[in-house]
Amino acid sequence: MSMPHAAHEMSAIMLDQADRLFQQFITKDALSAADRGIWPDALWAAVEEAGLPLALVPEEAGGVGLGVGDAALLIRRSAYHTAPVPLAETILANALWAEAGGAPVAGPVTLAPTNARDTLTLAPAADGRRTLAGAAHRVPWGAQAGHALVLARDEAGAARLCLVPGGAAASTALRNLANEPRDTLAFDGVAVPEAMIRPAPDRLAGSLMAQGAALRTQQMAGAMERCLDYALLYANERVQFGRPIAKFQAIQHMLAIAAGHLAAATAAADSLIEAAGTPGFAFAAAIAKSRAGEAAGQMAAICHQVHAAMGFTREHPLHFATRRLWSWRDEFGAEAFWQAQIGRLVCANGGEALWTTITGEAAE
Amino acid sequence: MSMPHAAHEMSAIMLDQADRLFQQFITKDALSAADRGIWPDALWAAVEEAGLPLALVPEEAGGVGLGVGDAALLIRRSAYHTAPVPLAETILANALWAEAGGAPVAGPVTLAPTNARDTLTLAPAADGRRTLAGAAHRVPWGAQAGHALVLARDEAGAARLCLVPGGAAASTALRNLANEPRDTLAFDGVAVPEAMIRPAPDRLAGSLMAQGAALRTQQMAGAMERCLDYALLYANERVQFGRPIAKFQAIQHMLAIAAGHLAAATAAADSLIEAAGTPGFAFAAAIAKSRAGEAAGQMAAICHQVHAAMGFTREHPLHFATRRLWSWRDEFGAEAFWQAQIGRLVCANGGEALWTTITGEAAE
Amino acid sequence: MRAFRFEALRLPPEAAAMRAKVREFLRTERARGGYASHRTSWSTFDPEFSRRAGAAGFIGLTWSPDYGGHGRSNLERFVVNEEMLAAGAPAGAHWIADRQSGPQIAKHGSERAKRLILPRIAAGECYFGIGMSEPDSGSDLAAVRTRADKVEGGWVINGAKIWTSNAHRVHYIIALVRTSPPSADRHAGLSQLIVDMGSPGIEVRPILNLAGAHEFNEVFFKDCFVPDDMLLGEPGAGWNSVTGELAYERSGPDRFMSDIRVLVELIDHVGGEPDERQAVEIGRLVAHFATLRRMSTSIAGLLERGESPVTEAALVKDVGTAFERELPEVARRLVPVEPSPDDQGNLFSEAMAHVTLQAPSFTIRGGTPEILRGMIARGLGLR
Amino acid sequence: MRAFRFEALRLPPEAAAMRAKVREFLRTERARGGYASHRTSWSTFDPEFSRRAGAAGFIGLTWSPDYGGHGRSNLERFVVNEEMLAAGAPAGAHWIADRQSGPQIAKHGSERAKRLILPRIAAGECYFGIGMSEPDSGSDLAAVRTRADKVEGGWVINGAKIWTSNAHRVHYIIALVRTSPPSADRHAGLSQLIVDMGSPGIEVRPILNLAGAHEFNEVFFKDCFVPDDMLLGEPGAGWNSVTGELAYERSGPDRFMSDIRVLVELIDHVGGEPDERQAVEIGRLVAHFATLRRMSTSIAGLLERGESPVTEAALVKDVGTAFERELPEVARRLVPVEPSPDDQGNLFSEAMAHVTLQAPSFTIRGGTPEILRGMIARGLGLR
Repeated sequence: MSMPHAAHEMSAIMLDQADRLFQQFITKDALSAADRGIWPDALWAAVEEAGLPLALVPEEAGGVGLGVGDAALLIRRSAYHTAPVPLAETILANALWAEAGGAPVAGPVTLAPTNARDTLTLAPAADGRRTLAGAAHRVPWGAQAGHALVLARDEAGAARLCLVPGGAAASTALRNLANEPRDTLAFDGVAVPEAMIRPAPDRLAGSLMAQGAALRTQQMAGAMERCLDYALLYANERVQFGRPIAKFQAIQHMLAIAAGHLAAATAAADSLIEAAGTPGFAFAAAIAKSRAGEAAGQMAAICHQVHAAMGFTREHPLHFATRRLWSWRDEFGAEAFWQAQIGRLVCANGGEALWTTITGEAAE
Repeated sequence: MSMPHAAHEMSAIMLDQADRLFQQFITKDALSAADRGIWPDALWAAVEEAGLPLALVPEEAGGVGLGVGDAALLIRRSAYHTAPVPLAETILANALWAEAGGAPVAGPVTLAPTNARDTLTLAPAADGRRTLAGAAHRVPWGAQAGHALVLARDEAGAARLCLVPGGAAASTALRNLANEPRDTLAFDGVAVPEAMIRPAPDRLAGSLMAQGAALRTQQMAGAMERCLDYALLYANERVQFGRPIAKFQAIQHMLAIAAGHLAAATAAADSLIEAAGTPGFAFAAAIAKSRAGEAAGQMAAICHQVHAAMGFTREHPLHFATRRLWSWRDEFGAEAFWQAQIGRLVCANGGEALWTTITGEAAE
Repeated sequence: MRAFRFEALRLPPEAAAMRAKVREFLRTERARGGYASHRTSWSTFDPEFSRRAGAAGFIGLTWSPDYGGHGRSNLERFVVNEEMLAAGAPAGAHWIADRQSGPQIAKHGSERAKRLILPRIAAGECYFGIGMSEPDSGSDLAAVRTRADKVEGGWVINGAKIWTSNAHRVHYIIALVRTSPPSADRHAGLSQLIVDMGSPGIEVRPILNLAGAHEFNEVFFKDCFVPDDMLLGEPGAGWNSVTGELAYERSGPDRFMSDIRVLVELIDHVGGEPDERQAVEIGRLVAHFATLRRMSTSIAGLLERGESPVTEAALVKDVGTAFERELPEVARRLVPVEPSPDDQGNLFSEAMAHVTLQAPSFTIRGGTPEILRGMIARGLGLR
Repeated sequence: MRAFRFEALRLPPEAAAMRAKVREFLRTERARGGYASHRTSWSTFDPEFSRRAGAAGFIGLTWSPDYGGHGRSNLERFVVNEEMLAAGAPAGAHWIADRQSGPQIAKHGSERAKRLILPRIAAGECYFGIGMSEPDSGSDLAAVRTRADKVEGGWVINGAKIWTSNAHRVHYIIALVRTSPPSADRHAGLSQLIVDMGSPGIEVRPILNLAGAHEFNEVFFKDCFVPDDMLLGEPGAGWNSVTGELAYERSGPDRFMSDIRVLVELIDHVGGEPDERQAVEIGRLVAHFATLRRMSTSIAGLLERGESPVTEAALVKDVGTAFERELPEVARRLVPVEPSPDDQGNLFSEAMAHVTLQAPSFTIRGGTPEILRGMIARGLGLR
């Protein structure tokens, strides 16, 4: 990021504080409890106390007013610590709602829809309110979130954001592989007051997919870093055949390959920071989510192989990171979903246009 | 193969003799000359003298009457030695022609068409002869072979085999990556006497693709074995950082993986021996060609990596084997061609039928 | 190098008959709701199923009828195993006893051990675990420190084992123990003892796996007595029989069919008219699967003839594990899926959830890729 | 571990101007039939092209105008390089001199060497080769045995180098030689000398590559004299500058764009309406390519700021090589092709033929994967 030196310093302090907060509250017990479906009250209270959910809400709107880059790093750190809360979703929801002119709300906020198959619609107004129709699947903490920010089409086909209180939609519980709640919310007949409906920012282009993909990319970069840290630690400590396994060439090569995957995922995640707010964002998100998703699967596989049986236990915390990687790579569009979009675009443009697409000139 | 003990012995002797013949005549000079397009007269004369082209022609038809298994191993050995002659094609052509009732011919015989896009047709008879129409691409040694065995459709749509003398069709020279001739033959207007036209054996099901794929599978298994032999030899001889590179774990792992590919390709090639003449042959050929083709690419890559710069030279004979692997895997249908056929079949049959397809019960 | 040979195995008629018989049994099992294929596998522990399989004569096939066996060939046994795997049968309770422990006892056990144990295994009533790894040894089995001291009438074990599957619910484990002090020959002085899990001096502590399931255990021995006739073979010869045992278990179809139900569900999910991508990638998986099965059957034939194709067996395991690992990764590229353990009714999603969480274990059991590739390298003359 | 950082690099306006300029140059080159992209790459040796590139000001960009350079930033140089690669320009004659030898001379060379050589490199008239490997060393550069003995006014070289690209047609090579006997520190006593290939005592023997092309050579030195002022840096400090040089060359776009024309031809061959399989797989390749370019530009920014991201550079090379290797393998699965060097008019087939035969070299140059992964492992604290 090209940011003034002072801002860079401040961001380092803020990240450091967040890191300490995560470290303090995301204990193994807290993670295990969350795994059993228990909402981590203390963690969320501390997160809210630190203002993290309002990271991207401008200061004049009552938020923290972080830059996109800092917010991205914050989300990455929360994923490094495998924070079992919808912090990333809440940061994005609050930012979008504020951008649409709404006032930020307290508590966790989730997003819907989270995949390309679900479409929600908004019926014409009556009595100063409108009703939603349709169901959203795999909504993060759908039943537990205080609010859901819902993207719906109105009768004119325009995209609207609706802020719906938790509990308004009937929910069916489901979990992803990390036991994070991914509930189905049935919005049919849910009434929304006009004040809670705002035109969706143009930059969404009528979909939360690219924005959600960007969140998951940042999270994957963070969780991958954690996996590699675990594996490096284990390799240096575990002794086999008389020496630390880190000294075996096969282990070194596996971890070097894993480092390549982390580097690629990090570069992909970093690229989203500069693309934020530009016309090239959706394309950048497609590149980043698919590249990081592929890297995530490889990283999880290699780190489990290095940990052997130890990493296959509930006791070792590796799985908190790897189960999230296995889940996140599929959410908001798996690799193939985004790759197909990239492929169709570059094929439509022809071979000679590839290079300007890569340099970012074509999208601008 | 379940063959009587005595036959097994005989076959070992025969293969041993063929091995010695190949070793004697396929010198590096001979390979280099063939690479420059020079036909290896001495080698072919010896091959013919030993009766190898008639391996699969029954003794009563003037042939050698080998079993399918022995012929497969013979072809594998010829490929191990990277014999720069169309021996495999000639063995198959003579066998098919004999099966169709024709008399075997001397000299190299090639096959056409060799891919799924070319279709040749046979016009109705006039003056006791018929004329061919259509072009065949990538015909092995198309311009140099003494004859071409051509599969063509007659006016009734029936598949016929035609034995056409070399030079009858106009040829355009082309080479594959191993510099083996792969000529285009334009058959339009080529006249064929009725005596040289015979109904194609039913088991071909109107195509040479599966038979050709089986040849290339045997050849790939042979050439892969050669690659691995070169790599093992090199790894044990080449010293780096004070010890043979064979002692490095990374090299050992690469070669172990290569051995897995050879094992798979060999198993695939062996499976064609028992499938010969059964209704499951085309399916077995699809499995074998695609599996061996994938293994061939991996084997070539690993062996080049082990040989490093040395293997990238013209001087080291590794490339005679690897350039053939890169060519053969694409000929008579690359992996994707056959995999698509397998995939469509198993999907049409549904998941529960997969297992009986694998055990061979579905095809019988 | 001598090329590998994977000669055709023409299964004898009695194997075909056995195949029909086991299929009928499994059909009945599924019809009665005995199990759901997409959720179970050969590591699913289900004593009820095992008892019925034993009663139907599918366990201990190759052993002598004198010991409750059925005197059948290895090839019939092979057919029963692969049919169980193809059907996703929950054979985990008896699997180790049938595949590994029973054959060891039949070969190296005392007369009393054979009479006492083998008939109960064959009946599907007696289950085994493996006590090889230790906290500080892992892949390095020669580093075993659990020791058995000779006493009047038997041995007294002290030490600990780890990663013992099902130790909390099996009747016996076969423990690799040190019966004489470490010497220059790292592999000398090891022995195998059949330990009755009901003996005093044993404590079992669960190790939950990453999916939260209880499969593994730590097993602690404190002055645990094992009678003389529960020693397998000669004292000190344990290393050879352990490595033989590993070789034997490596080429079996359980080494590449653990998650084959994912392929079945994938095919059904895709339906009869796959797009080009689905056709090509499914075709590729089928080609790999068919070839592995071919390799495995060939080795079964070699074993039946008494040969011992150690390198080939390691190759099957190494290539097979790569296939098992790759299968769910390919599947998720062909069909969008967010696997969930709760996704009732979506068989593909459920199967993917189950397999994604199990996949890390595929490379562990039966020797890590490092160990296997080292063995293959030795077979290739590189070390 | 400190996470890797690949911060955004916003190219400065002068880099955009440079991009426009080099594109215009390359467009003109192609229009005049100067080269055919699908058949050429940065390893294609074409002195005519290099002279025109030099005349147009695209060589020696970062060097001082005092030595014929253009005083531009590393980022402008980066842009010129990537545009050359994207266009498949035949830049092989001047590539090594511009990327590697020139910068070394500018940094460590004597005043006379700089005045004599740099302006000619910048003019596209003077080419370089690399004399590092020896028949018995290969990746193990510290095992160098070619020796240079001090004599009046210079050094006398005896020994042999191997794998020197273009030794038969370059003007100089920079040779790594031993200037004092081997000692406990394997890396001590090595020096780099600029050797004029016109000097007496040099014999060049061709090594044809597997495609039959003459690129590599063996170079034999017999009492070959090199004047004092052709020594780079201090005597005995050669190891450090060599390893620095390798780090520098590792992160460049030539490490993942060697065969990028295959992707271009593939896209054109597939056409505007790809099937699902083609769209997904081409999309995947593009995602990899875009990410590698991002990594490479970030590192260019770090280098411009004077940092030395050795591990990150090795990662770019390792990930980049994997991409280069995989690209033609994926391409052939999407479009049936039997690559042939003679397949005139079928650009995809020709490009595939060229690249398939070149691919084995991708892992060799700039450090084998073994060496690179060892370096990365060191960066990760594993050794």
